[in-house]
Amino acid sequence: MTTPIIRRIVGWLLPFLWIFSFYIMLFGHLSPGGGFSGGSVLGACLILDRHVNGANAFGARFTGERLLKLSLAALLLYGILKGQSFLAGVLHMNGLPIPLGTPGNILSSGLILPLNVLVGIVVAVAFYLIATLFEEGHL
Amino acid sequence: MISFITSHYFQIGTVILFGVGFMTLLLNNNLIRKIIGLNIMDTSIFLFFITIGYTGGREAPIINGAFKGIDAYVTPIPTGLMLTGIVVAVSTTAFALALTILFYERFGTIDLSEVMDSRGD
Amino acid sequence: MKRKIAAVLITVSFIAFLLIGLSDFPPYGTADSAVYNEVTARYLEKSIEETGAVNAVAGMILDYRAFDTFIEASVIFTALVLVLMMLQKNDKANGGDGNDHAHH
Amino acid sequence: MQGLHLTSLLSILILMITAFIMPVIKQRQLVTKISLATMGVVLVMLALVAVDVARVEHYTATIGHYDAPFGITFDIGPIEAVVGVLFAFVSTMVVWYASFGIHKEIKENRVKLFYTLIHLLLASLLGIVFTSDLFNSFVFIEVSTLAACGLIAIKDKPENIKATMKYLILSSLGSGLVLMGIAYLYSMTGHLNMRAIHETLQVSVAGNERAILVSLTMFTIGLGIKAAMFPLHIWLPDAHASAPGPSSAILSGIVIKAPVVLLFKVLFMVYGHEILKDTVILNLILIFGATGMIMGSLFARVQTDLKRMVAYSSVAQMGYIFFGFGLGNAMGMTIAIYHILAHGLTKSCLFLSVSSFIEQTGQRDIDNMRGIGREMPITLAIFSLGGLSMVGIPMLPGFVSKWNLALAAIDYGQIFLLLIILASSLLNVSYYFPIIINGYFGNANLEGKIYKSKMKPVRELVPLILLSIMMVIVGFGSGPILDWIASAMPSL
Repeated sequence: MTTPIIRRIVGWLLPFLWIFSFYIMLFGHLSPGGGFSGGSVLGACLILDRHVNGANAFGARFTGERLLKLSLAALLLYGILKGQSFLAGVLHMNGLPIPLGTPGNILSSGLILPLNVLVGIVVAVAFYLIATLFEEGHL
Repeated sequence: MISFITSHYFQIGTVILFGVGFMTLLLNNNLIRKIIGLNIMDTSIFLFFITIGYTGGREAPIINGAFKGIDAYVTPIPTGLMLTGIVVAVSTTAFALALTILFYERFGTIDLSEVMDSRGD
Repeated sequence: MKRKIAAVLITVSFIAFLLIGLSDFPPYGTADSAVYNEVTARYLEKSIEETGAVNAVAGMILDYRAFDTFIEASVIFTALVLVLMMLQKNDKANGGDGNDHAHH
Repeated sequence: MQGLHLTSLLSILILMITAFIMPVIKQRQLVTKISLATMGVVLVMLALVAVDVARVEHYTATIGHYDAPFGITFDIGPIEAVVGVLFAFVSTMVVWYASFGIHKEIKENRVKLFYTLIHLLLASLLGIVFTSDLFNSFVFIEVSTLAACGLIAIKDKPENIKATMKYLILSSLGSGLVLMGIAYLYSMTGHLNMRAIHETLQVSVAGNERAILVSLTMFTIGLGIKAAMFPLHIWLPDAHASAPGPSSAILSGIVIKAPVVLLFKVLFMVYGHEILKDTVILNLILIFGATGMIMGSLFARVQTDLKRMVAYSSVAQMGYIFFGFGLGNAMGMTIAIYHILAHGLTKSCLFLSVSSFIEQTGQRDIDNMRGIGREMPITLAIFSLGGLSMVGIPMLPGFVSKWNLALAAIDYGQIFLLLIILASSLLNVSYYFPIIINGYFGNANLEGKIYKSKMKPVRELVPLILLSIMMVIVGFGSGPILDWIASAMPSL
């Protein structure tokens, strides 16, 4: 299905795409981007990798089962991190004291950075698993 | 009338796009085309939201450096809402396509009318 | 054929209906629209102070309206679970808990 | 006592988080236990919400740290509390019922997904009812659509796939229309919070009449599709008839109710009576509701499949709810909300008893249900109670609805509406009574039937019995419930 040309070009491209996706996710609070956009680029990377290199490159180490667990863990962590803030909001109290930091720094704006990463993981894994299921019919 | 078209051309475009999606949905029995129609409809709504959020001459709501006053930036709300809307649309599409695959496996066709006519109700 | 004509008629009247509603809105790209109210003002002005995010969109979706984003994540989760349910060919990777009725 | 306000949000969070955990658990039994326990906890929490609302009448919970127009809030009053308790109660009973027999109806490895989907569904339905933010409710609607589709498609039969496809396409169309309505409203007012929109609309109604009418129509059609308003109901019979029994009970009992509640909030809390009385929307809803009451019953009459008949009866009953809204007076609206309660309990009862008929006899045709009363006396008794409530036998909830709806129609000033209610009731008699009579009586029917031969063990019938007891309680206690709902009606 894949020709050497595609394999070579994707081989060149993938590392950049990986870095780019993490950049979008990690700098979501500072520049355009965020969890969903970064996650979809990351998901596209994973799909591309699977498509070109087959299941044995990335898929061998990260089986569908494991990825599913990873994304569920991310969701769970999201629910707990944000859930406490929601619950505290109902009571008009402050949630976990997370410093907002200096605006403009990478480590700033409290929960937004970790939440972006968690959303990114969920989105990337979901896209990757859905695409794998469509293409191969199993994980 | 003409002034309405020239001043609202973007909104009119999105509404017509909505109609295109709607018609695709109504006219075709092919499931894939129906799903495409739904997606066109969704996209037109996203574009409509974006037109609400656009104001000529203002910057994107990313406050690098000094804050230039609230009149210098476009509103962040429609953009943010549409991020959520897109995710929802993607999820629905993924499910609809998966369902289409199963539909094809069960009925050997992706034409909704062929299957519906087989039962008289 | 009848159905096509009906579909075209419905669509055209629908577009006309939407356009009639559209005529009440301010022109495209002007600043006097209703969306520039206290909510937008707060999201722009206080975003850095209250959420720490330079990107007001990120501040909005993950702090002011974070509940939306949480539900959105669960939409993705639902879709993933559903696609998994529908397309997973039986019991290969799933650990397969037991007797499967094997009807295709 | 702010702590009690937590319960509304906590119930949704607990359901979501347990749903996230379930897919990785291997044992079916464990998932069932977790689900049952969670449902019990959620039911208690919703009861606490009701207690809380009874104490303070109405409260607003901010989700996150920002107040109403800036952040997302829950607005909870008597209507939300009553509907929330109904949702939690019905799903608890359905999960309890399903824990005995769902693995017979669907594939073994899908059982845990069934519970996952029910959790997501209940969480999203509660969200739709509680939230006071329009866009938030849209996102919840999407979760509920996907989860409800999953509950139909979980049974792997061709007709399920077909029904799900139909439902999904129409439902997505409905969501699209709702989103367009939200876009128009947002463009007009710049708000997403229901109260804020209402206040802004009161000021800026002049010059926006056409846009208001368009957005109102979008909401009515979009939510009408999801709530099976009469001409838009075409997805419902297939979907509800083909789904596994417990799914049908949930789908018919509560899933089509949440959009109705949202439509109620949009119509009367976002737009308000001032705007509505200048438009034709309420009249249209009244006409659609009345047509649905008659046509739904007529369609139900001609069905030969028992489950399909009960599904069509849902179309007729949704007609009653829209009829109540369409009247537009305080009594009509109160009764519409009460009928959500009445129909939710009755229809889940009916669907669960029908599903146990089908499960025990393997038959779906109405003709094959002759003499079932001897084989499954308790289940048919419960079915009969539900049927009698639908028909409108005094003191059962269906009667309370019909009686008060008739009073509201007189109040509205159109006597012919009474005839529609009467005709619909007679039609109900014509399809529920034959099943009950043929089930219990007639020598030809009972010949060769062995007493209690196909009965389920009594402990498996407990949830059904509890549902029917609750139904009777809601019927007998209709006075205070109606008063409580009426106290929350927006002033006209």
